[in-house]
Amino acid sequence: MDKFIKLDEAVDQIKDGMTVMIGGFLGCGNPHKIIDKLVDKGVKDLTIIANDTSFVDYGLGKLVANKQVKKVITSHIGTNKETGRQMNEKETEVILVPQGTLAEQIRAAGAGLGGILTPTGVGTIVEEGKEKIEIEGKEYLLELPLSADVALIKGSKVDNFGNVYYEKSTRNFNTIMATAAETVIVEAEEIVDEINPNNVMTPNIFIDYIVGGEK
Amino acid sequence: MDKFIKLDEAVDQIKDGMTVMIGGFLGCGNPHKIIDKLVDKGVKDLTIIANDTSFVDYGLGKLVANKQVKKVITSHIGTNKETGRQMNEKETEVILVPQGTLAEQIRAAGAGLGGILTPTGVGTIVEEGKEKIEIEGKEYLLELPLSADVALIKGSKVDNFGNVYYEKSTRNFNTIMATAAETVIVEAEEIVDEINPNNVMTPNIFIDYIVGGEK
Amino acid sequence: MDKKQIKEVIAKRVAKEFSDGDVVNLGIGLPTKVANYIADDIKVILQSENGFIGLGQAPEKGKEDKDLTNAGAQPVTIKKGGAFFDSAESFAIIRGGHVDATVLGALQVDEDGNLANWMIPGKMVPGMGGAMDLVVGAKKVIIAMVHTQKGRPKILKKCQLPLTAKNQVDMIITEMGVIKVTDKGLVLTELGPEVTVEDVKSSTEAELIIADDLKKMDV
Amino acid sequence: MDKKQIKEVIAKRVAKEFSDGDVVNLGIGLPTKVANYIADDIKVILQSENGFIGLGQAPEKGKEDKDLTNAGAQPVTIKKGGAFFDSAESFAIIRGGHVDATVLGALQVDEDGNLANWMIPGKMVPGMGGAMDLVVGAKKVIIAMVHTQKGRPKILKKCQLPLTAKNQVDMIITEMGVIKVTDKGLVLTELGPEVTVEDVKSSTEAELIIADDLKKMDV
Repeated sequence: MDKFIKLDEAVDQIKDGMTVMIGGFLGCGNPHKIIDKLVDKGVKDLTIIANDTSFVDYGLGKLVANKQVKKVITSHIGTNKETGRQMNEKETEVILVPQGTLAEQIRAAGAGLGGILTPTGVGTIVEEGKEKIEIEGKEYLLELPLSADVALIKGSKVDNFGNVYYEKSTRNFNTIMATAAETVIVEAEEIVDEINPNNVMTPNIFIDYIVGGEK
Repeated sequence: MDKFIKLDEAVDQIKDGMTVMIGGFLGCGNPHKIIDKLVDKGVKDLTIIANDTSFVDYGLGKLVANKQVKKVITSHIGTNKETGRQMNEKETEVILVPQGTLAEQIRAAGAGLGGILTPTGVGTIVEEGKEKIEIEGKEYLLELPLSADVALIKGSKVDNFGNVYYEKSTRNFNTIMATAAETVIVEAEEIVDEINPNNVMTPNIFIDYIVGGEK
Repeated sequence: MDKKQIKEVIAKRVAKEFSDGDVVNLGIGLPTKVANYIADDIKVILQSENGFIGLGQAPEKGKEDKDLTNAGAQPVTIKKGGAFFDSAESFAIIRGGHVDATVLGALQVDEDGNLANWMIPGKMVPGMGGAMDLVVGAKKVIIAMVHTQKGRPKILKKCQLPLTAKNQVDMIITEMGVIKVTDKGLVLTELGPEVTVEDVKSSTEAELIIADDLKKMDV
Repeated sequence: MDKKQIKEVIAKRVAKEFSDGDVVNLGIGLPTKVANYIADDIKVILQSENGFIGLGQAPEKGKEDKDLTNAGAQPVTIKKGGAFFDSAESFAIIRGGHVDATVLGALQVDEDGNLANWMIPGKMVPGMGGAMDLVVGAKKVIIAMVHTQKGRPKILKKCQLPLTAKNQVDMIITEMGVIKVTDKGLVLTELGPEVTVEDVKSSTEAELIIADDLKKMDV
C-alpha cells in the first residue's frame, strides 16, 4: 500500500461542499501547501472545522478570504477580519465552539463515543439547544461528536508507513483530526525511513495519503 | 520542588481504605517495587482500580493474594485465580468494566468531563443501573468518571522535572491514571536529565513524587 | 480431523477474510493462530489492545523483552512501522471503527448475531477485558470456534449466557462451515471438509439458511 | 498613573498570587505581562493552551521557530523541563483542574463571579477560544483588568454581555484594588495606590464589602 500521492492528487480528494478538518493553531501546524493548492483550485462551499481561521494571508484563513467556505466550526475568528465580515454579512455561517469542547468533540468522533459531558459553556449561550445533564449536583452539557469527510493535517516527520511525528507546538489539533475523518491526508515536512515506535504520535493506520517530503 | 522520595516514603502515602489506581497490563508496566513494598507494609482495605489483577505472584495481583484489597474495579481477573476465589466467596468486591470504558472513565476524571457515552456494553449486564442515551438512533451508556486518592505508575524514563517516558507496551493505563488521582507517584526505571519535550508522555505537572532510579 | 487439525482448518479459513492494509485484532487462543495463515502477498496490521499496532511473532528464546508483551502477557515483537500508544488511544482505535476485523472465540452465538463469550455465571467469570469494545467497535466481527462444545451446539436460536454484545457478529467460521449473519438469519455459505449439510444442521440449534451457491470451504 | 503604569501595577500584584510549583495560564494582553513579575525564588510553570507547559520568553530576534508559538501566534521558547502535547490533552489539563490559576481580562464581571469577556453582540465576536474552558477548569480564576472602561464601571451588579462562564471568578485585580468574590459578595481586601475606598466605590457598580483588615495593595 503506497500512500504517497502528489499534491494535486491530494487536493483532488476534496470536492465542493465537503466537510474538511484542518489541523493547526493560528497557522502553526497548518498544512500550508495543501491549503495553497486548494486556494488555487478554488474548491468551494466547504465546511471547515478548525481551531481558528488564522489570518487573511496566512494559513487556512486564505480559504475564507477566497470565499471558498460556506460554514466554519471553530473556537476563534478574531485574527481573521474577513471571517468576521462574512459572518456579519451572513455570507458565511460561523459556529463558535469552546476550544476544549471542539477538541473533545473531534476526539469523540474518532474514538467512537456518542458524546461527552463538559462543564464548559454551562450558563452561557453555548448551552443553547443542548441537553444539560446533572451529575452529582453539577451541570454538564452533552456535546456530540464532530467528524469530517477529509482531514488535512501537517506532520513534521512522516515515515514510509505513514506514522507521524509533530515538532513542538505544531501538534495541536492534528492528532485528533487524524482520527475523525473518512479520508486523512498528511502534508509531510520531511519523510523519514522510520519513526521510533515509542514516539509515533499518529499511528499509520489513521493515514490514507501522504504528500510532500521533497528533500 | 524536589519530587524525589524514597520507596518507604512513597508507600507511606497510601493509607488503609484508600482508592489506588495502578498502571500496567498483566504486570507489564506495573510499578513492581512500590507494589512489593505495599505488600511488605500490609496496607489494607484498598480499593484498586487497574486493568487487571495480573497474577498471584507477579504484579499488583500480589496485593489481592495478600488480602489487602477490599474492592477491585477492573476489566479482567482471569489470570489471577485468587481474585476469582475471593469474589466467589464474597471476600472481595469485584466490579468488572469493559477495558475501553475503564480507560475512558479514568481519562474523563482527569480531563474534567462529567462522563462519556459509549456503545460498549449496550444490551449486556454492563448496562445495569446506568443511564442509556440515544443519539441519532443509536444507544449509548452514560459512563461516569473514575478517580482515585493515589495513582501508582511506572515510567521507563523519568527526568529531573518529573516528565515521564514509557517504553513499548508499558504505557497502557499509566498515562491516563497519572491525570486522575489526587496524588501521583511514579516509579522510575531510569532517571534522566531531560526528556525531549516532544517525546514526553506524561508532563511533569501530573507527577507529585518520583521513586527509584537507582542506577 | 483431530482437535489440532480442526483449529488449523478454522484459522486457515479465517485468514482469507483479510484484505491488504486491513487492521486486525486477534483474540487469545484459536484466533491467535490465524496470524500464521495470512497470505504473503497482503499486508495485515495486527493491533494489540494493550497498546500497539504492528504485533509481530514471539521473539527467539532469550530475546524476550519484559516491556513488550501482547494482551495475553506473552512476550512478542513489533514489526517495522509499528507504533505504541496508551490504553485510551488503543480503545479509541477499537471503539472508533479503525479496526477492520476482529476474530474472537465464542461460548455461544445466535441467530441475531448476539455473542456470549465472557462469562458462565457462578463458574467462570474472568471479565470481559477488551472483548466488549472489540465486538462493538470492529467493522467486521468474525467468530472463530469449534462448532460444538462436547457435542452440544454453540450456535443457538438465542444465547443463554450473559452477552458480550448484541447484534454485532458478522460471520461464524467453524470446521463445519462458514456462516454469515444476515437480516434474514444465519446463512451457510461454505461447507467444511468431511461434512454434509445435514451434519451441520444437526450440530446447529439455530435455523440455517443454505446459500444457493453453497461452496466447499477453501482450506 | 498613566495607562502603562496602571498595567504594570496590576501585573505586579497578580504575580504575587502564585506559589512555588503552580501551573498557570496567562491570557493574551495584560495578563501576559504578569510573567515578568513572578518572584525569582518560586518556580511557576506556564501553560500555553495551544499545547505545552514551560512557556518561556520570546526568542532573540532571528531565532524565531515557526513550529513554536504561543496561543497568540507569537514566537516563544520552551523552558528546560517543558513538554508538548496535543489540544485534547491541553484542555484535559485545563478542564481537569490541573491548572492552579488562570489570569484573564474582562469586559464585565459581577457580584456572582460571572464573567463576560468574549463578545459584544453585533460588534466584536472573536470567539471564546480557550477562555470558557480556562475559566471553568482552573482552580483559581483571577481577572486582571483596568478598573473602568472609559470611565464606565466594569464590575457590575450583573453582567449584561454574554457570559464566558457563570460563578467562576475568584478574584479581581485592578489598579484600584484587590477584590475577592465570596458567598457574601465582593470584598475589597486591598486598596490600590493613589485611591481611597470612596474612589473605588464610585468606580464600581457592584456592592463592595470593605474588608475589616483592608490593606494597601503591595506593588
